[in-house]
Amino acid sequence: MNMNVSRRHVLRGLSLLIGVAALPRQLFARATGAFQAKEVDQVMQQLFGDLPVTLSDQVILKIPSIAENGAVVPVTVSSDVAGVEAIYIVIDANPNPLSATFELGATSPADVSTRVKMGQSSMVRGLVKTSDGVLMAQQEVKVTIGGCGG
Amino acid sequence: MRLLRLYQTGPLAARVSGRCGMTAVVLMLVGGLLLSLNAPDSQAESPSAEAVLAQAISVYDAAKARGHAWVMTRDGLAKAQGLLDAGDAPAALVVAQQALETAEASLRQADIEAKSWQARVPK
Amino acid sequence: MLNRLMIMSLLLAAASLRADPPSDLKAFRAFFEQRFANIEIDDHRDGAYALDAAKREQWLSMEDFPPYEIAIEAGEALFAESFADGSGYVDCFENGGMGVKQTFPRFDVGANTVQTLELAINECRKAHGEAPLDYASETMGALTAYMAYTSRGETFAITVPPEGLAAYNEGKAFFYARRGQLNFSCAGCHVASAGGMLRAEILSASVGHATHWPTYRLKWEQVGSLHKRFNECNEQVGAEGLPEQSASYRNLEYFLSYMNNGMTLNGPASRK
Amino acid sequence: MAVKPVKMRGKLAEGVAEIKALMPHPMETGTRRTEAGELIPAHFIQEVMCEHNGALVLRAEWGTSVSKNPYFAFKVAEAKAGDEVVIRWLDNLGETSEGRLTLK
Repeated sequence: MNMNVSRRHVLRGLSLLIGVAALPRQLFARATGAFQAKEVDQVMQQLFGDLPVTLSDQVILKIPSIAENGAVVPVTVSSDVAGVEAIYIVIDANPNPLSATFELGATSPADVSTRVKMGQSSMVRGLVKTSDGVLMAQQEVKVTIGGCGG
Repeated sequence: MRLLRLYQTGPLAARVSGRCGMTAVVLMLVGGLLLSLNAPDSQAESPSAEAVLAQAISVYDAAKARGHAWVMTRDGLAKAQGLLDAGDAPAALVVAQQALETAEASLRQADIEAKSWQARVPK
Repeated sequence: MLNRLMIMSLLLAAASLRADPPSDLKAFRAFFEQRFANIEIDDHRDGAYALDAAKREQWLSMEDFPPYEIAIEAGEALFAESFADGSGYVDCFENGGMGVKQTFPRFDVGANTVQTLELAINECRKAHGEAPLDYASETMGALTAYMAYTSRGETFAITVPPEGLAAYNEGKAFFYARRGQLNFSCAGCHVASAGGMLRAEILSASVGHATHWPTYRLKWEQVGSLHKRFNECNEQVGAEGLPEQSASYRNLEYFLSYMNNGMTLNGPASRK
Repeated sequence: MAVKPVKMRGKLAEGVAEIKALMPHPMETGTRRTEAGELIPAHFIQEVMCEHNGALVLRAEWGTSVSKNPYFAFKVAEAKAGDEVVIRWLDNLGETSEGRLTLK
């Protein structure tokens, strides 16, 4: 794994050259380890240390309650709260719960969408990190096998 | 004397209900009843695996020609052939016998459906 | 009393005699209009997504930037490639192959068989000295996705000439006959139980089943043909699936497409 | 496998650009097997860099659970017609590709 970690530093070095003032420096190259974690609490520990994580309705997690297909589950995480630095998507029951991290520039609106894979029914979490803590929304998503054993 | 054998619907129904809803299981039981008890009561010692397999293949082909081949028969024939190739004739006979029975059931399905499909067309 | 019985039997006999394609279509559409009184027939071209709001919303978020878009682009490039002899697909189809998918499948009187778009593509290639494509290949999927895209908004215009009646009726018999170890028929789930549930699945109506092919199924993670779907569904009810473009499946597509006559094409589409 | 460009679409409204992207990529987790049973090696996009007129405005890191042909949508503030938005991805095998969009 270290081969591509060093490449990441090279790329980051490059991006530093092309004026990356928009992104706070200390957010870089921190999440790699969390992607290997197998348990949700390990992920949380790696990402946030002992920062408190509080459930909040200021974080909007848009994801279907029954997934049409576990291979392609549309998910959106957004928040209007001020000072959002990063957004995270965590899928508890996946082999590696941390699915994606999004580090935002100072002016970037906190609203990201993608499509994720879910091996089985699971709790899905959308987390938003601000300068004064971590807010979270969560929802149980069911993944069903096709009708006729499909 | 060949044992009278009622087609075991037990394992079949269990596998099916795992795959489909209750309606499927009920239908299956109805399907199971289609398999009339036709154990040929020939007095000769039990036929060889090769003979039963050959018969099963011919019935399977007849049903396939009418578009009514079953996955279970196809897989049973392959399994029986594999067991034969591996020299396990007794096991091959059991599997070939099952494949013959499902092949015969699929042929009966073809006969029944040839007459009954018209009734389902919306008028 | 006697003559009323006589009249009844005559009427019944007449009704069953008049089972020709147009009257089949009328009865087929009437069934679904009655079964889904608040849904326009044409809306069924979105399948189960016309029957359930939550599923539809999730589907629409997929259609936002649909996964089949990559296939359409690839298909456009493939369609433009010329054959070794300098000609191309444009020379095989009327209107250069643009906006023609709604006229397929057709009955090829000369070859006395049902000609689907996939068959016509391979016939075109063979006529120009090119090797035919594997029907299940991504190349065939991309080509038909592009041609379907150019037919979006057109309405199905399937015709059954007298010579094609036998093929139409074989497709019809296949559609209504029970098959496989589960003893299910296409009609059992998609006509009689249309709108009902099978485990976690909503059974979509057959009216609208032919309008949106080829289709990117999330399960396949690629664009696939209607025949691939026929094969998969047959296998799931324990019936041995047939190869793509086999005669039975072409006849079934012929009947099913005729039952979707007048509906708007909306292929390629994405499904679960 | 030829690396394909990122397909992008943008909608500009009151200074905020809604960017949508589709990145053709197999996104193999490394746990899938071929029909013959061989393990398909991991091949997935690890990093996505989004720039607005040259300035990095969003940097994403992805694990193996992002779907095949990833879809990614985000917003860019203080945007106006003529601005350029670039999306560049890097995968675990060192392949990279990008997409450029001029806002209208």
